[in-house]
Amino acid sequence: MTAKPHLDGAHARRLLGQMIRIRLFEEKCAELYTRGKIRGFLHLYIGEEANAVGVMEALTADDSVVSTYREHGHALARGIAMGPLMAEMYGKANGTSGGRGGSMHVFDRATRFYGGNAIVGGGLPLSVGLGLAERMRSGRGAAVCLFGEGAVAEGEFHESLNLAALWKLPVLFVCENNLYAMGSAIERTESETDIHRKAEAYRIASQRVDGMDVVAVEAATRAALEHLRAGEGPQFLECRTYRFRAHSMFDAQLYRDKSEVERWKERDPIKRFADWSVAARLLHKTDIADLEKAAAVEVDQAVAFAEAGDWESVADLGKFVLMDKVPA
Amino acid sequence: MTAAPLKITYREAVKQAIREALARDPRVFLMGEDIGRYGGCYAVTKGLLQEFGEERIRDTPLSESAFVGAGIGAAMAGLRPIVEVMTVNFSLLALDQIVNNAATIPHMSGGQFAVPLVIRMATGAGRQLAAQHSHSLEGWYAHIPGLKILAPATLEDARGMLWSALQDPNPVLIFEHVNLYNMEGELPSDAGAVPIEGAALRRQGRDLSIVTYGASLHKALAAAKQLAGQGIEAEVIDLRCLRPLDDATITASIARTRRALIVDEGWRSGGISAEIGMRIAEQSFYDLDAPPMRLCGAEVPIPYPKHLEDAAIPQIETIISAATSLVRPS
Amino acid sequence: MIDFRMPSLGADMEKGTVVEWLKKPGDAIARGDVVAVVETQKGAFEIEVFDAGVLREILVAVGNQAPVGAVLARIESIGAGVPVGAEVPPPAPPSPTRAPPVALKPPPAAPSGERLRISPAAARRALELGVDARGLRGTGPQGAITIADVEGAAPKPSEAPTPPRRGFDPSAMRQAIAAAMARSKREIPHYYLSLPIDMARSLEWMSAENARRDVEHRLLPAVLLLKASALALRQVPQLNGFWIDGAPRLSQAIHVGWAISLRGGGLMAPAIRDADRLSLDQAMAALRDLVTRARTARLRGSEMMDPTVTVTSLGERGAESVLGVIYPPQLAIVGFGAARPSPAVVEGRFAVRPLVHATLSGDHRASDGETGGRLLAAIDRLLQTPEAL
Amino acid sequence: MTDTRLIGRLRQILSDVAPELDVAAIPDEADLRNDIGIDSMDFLNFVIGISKQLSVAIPEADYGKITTLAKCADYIGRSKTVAG
Repeated sequence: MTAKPHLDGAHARRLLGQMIRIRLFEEKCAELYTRGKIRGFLHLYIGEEANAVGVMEALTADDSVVSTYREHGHALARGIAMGPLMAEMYGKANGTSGGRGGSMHVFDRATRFYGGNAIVGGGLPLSVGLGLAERMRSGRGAAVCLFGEGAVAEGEFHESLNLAALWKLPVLFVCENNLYAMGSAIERTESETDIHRKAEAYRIASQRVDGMDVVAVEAATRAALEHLRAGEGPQFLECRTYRFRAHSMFDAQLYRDKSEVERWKERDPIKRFADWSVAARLLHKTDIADLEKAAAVEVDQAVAFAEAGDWESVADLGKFVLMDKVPA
Repeated sequence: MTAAPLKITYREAVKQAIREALARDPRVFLMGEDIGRYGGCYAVTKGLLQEFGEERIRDTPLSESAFVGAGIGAAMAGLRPIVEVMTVNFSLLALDQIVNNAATIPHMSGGQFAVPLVIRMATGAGRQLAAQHSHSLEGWYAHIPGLKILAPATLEDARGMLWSALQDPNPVLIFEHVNLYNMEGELPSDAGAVPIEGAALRRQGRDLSIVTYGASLHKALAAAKQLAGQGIEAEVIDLRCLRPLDDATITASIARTRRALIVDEGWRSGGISAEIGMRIAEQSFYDLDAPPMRLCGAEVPIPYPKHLEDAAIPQIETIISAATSLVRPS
Repeated sequence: MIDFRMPSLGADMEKGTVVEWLKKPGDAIARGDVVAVVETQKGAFEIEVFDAGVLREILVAVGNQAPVGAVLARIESIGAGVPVGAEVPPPAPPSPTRAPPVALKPPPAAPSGERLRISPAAARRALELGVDARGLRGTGPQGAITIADVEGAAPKPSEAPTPPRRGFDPSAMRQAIAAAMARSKREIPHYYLSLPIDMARSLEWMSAENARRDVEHRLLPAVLLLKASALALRQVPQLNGFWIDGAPRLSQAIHVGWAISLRGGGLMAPAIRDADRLSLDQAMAALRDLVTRARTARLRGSEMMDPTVTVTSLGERGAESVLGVIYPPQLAIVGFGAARPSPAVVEGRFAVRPLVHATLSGDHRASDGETGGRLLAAIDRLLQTPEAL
Repeated sequence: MTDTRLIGRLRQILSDVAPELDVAAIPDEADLRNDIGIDSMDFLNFVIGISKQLSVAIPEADYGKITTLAKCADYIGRSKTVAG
């Protein structure tokens, strides 16, 4: 395993800044949801920011990403602009998917972001296909597939890991294990709770990593990608993490104790990394305040962008049901 | 100028189409269960592995969801996969990928991603394969916006639809009826692509329009021939494409014949025949001189014994009887 | 959309109250359906529509009053037969040129409320062809009326409802005659009387008259027979009128239906109204006019329905006598055979005289032979003094 | 000698009286009453037509001399000669 990357101030500022952006964005989303600006299901990423930021920090532009319905953090960290992302939450025409998908279905061709997928496990086969395409065209890119531990119970998880391993495809499977599939604790759904061992059963190189530690996640991702780009086939990361908020907005959280949430909050990835960066003299406290301020401004601007957006014309309802051509 | 016709089977016509696609476009590859070393469950792909190699003729594990989904991903990434699902019944294991991904992503992504994928599968009854290998579920798929559903019934279409499907930016599902694979006929040696939209009038007549597709087309044509002996001239429409449906050809035919008989191996309740019937009611109401009639598969899982299987799906005799009762009641 | 208006059911009807709607919005409506019941000062009337379509909107609710002509509901028309937005046309009067040669009671209407089983295409075709589909026998699935059934019942293109120049449709006329004559023979107990009439005086008088007259004012023996018959009926009114609802209903007016046989086949008996009051010249003019118009099929419907009695004359070359069949619901038919020189006893001596056999067929329910005999005797008498006719 | 033009005029007059007849098909020698079915009323109208259009008044006593188109034409021709 490769050692932790040597961090400089800029790198630390970048990691912390991304996590803060995600945190503030999600908090704004929650607020906007209660105000009726955002509808549908809204799944917030608060508490899990280190995973998205750590993974995306290690990717290149050649890589492609397949995500889940809890993908705002993935999207922001991958580089999707906050304004179009917020507009997508609104369902506005200036959203990433023109408002068609909403919170659960963020797509972005420019960053090779192949969608938030709202079918648990549904994205895994896609990532196998993306990896297959890379392989068949001898590309350098990896297909990075993020999913929760709930997907591990799906047949598509096993089919996809098997096929990727069988064909030695460049797919990085990243399981964000936040311990709950909606309200079902992992002990209640999995006979083997040590997820990364399932990947080993398919002869896939697999690591378990602290998902509350952004540096650890980044380091693990870099290591996995190194093997992957060396032609060693698919890699697997299990990021142990926790979501601080409810599964979605209308969730009374009857399935877990408040004390458990409080315990995990002590390991808040943002506070933890911020404190560590200050202690390590990579950042000043003022830097953190600046990052928070910048993120808050960015969120306000994103809201303004979304508010200013138009609704897609109803006349275009049927547009893109069938495509006229394959986008270049 | 047409080249000399070749005697050829439907199976061989499909294979020629696949071979041509692989030869013409390096982005095309084939994957599915037992398509390589085994040669295909229905021997359609026999010999292709030797010709094109393992990279492009990919035997897959029995993981319909994974390899269909992989086809979707590869298509989104710019390749042109042909995915073979052994039978329509097995495609249900990939239903999530077909319906939730292939059919939705172009629209849901606001047109950012297309899914130029072709999925071929065998369908239909008639080979005593019983209830888990014999169903006609293409009508189900025709329910889904975002998909194109083809049902080649002739050698020309078996040979020509695939290339057009691969040129289409959308997911195209091709349903090959198992009873057609051995059908033999003549095809010009230079036969090529055919359009993948629009129904075809396979026979003209004045007394009723038989609307059908797939293997039932040939039963309908045989029935029409016998009906002609009784003075009943049936027009026979081969739908070719179940989605989008070619309403214009159907309504134009009914405007001439004023009677419609829909023949469909699929089940009646909620089936494609119901859809066609309703469109006829909507669009041809004032042209109708008799209620539209359906002849569908019996609403049972297709049974194994020959006599029961025969009784469960439309046959020439039942088509004749239905047509006669429509044109000459009492 | 077609406006369904409060109909005028009589000249004295000014308004009506809707007491029931038998159709509701969305219901399909066939021409002739009863859609509403309207209460007037004369009682409740079932109101039918004259359009096919779908009832879209009811504008006058049950219990509400509306003047004649007010829009009660809107009907969306189907097919091309009815111009959208057109006023509801009044029911077309029977085309005079299409009137049947005999007045027949209209066939009983199909019971309202019972839906017609007819294919949509046939319904549209019926609208186009103006065929009333009620009463047609359906040969389609479930006994439905099909296009073929409708087209089979439609007038042939050559008999399209343009006024035929060359006379009536012989087959339709034949059917009408058949129906009337069969009914007559089925219902009416005929009795027959016969009397040879010496026409010498009449014919002599007429020849002298005609010799004096210019061509256009010449008389024919027929007009003498007509006038004599009419005057005789004034004396024996029991034979002039109708048998209706089990009783004779005598007519004061004497409208003589004059039987005219058509060269193409067929027969009609249009009325010479008030024949007893016409002078011979007037009667002659009326007769000429009637025959001419009969030849060119330009009779009016009322002329067919007016006669209170029928007179038929075989003319100068026909049979000796005619035993006519009464035209229901009339009470009698008077017939005249051809005038022939015949042996006759005049003042106790044989002589050759032009004799006409006058006959009477009477409805025995309404009169007896004695009455009929009086009529023939009266005719005889009148023909002996032609100058008085 | 038969005057064909005159017979043509007579046919026209007959056609006005009996429009349902195909007068062109009536032979010159056909008996109008017995063969063609012209009744006394038609015949009177025919005579009236001749009177109006050809200015020949045929007395009732001479009706027996004009039983066919040919005879009628003959009669008219002769009466005109006499008159004129």
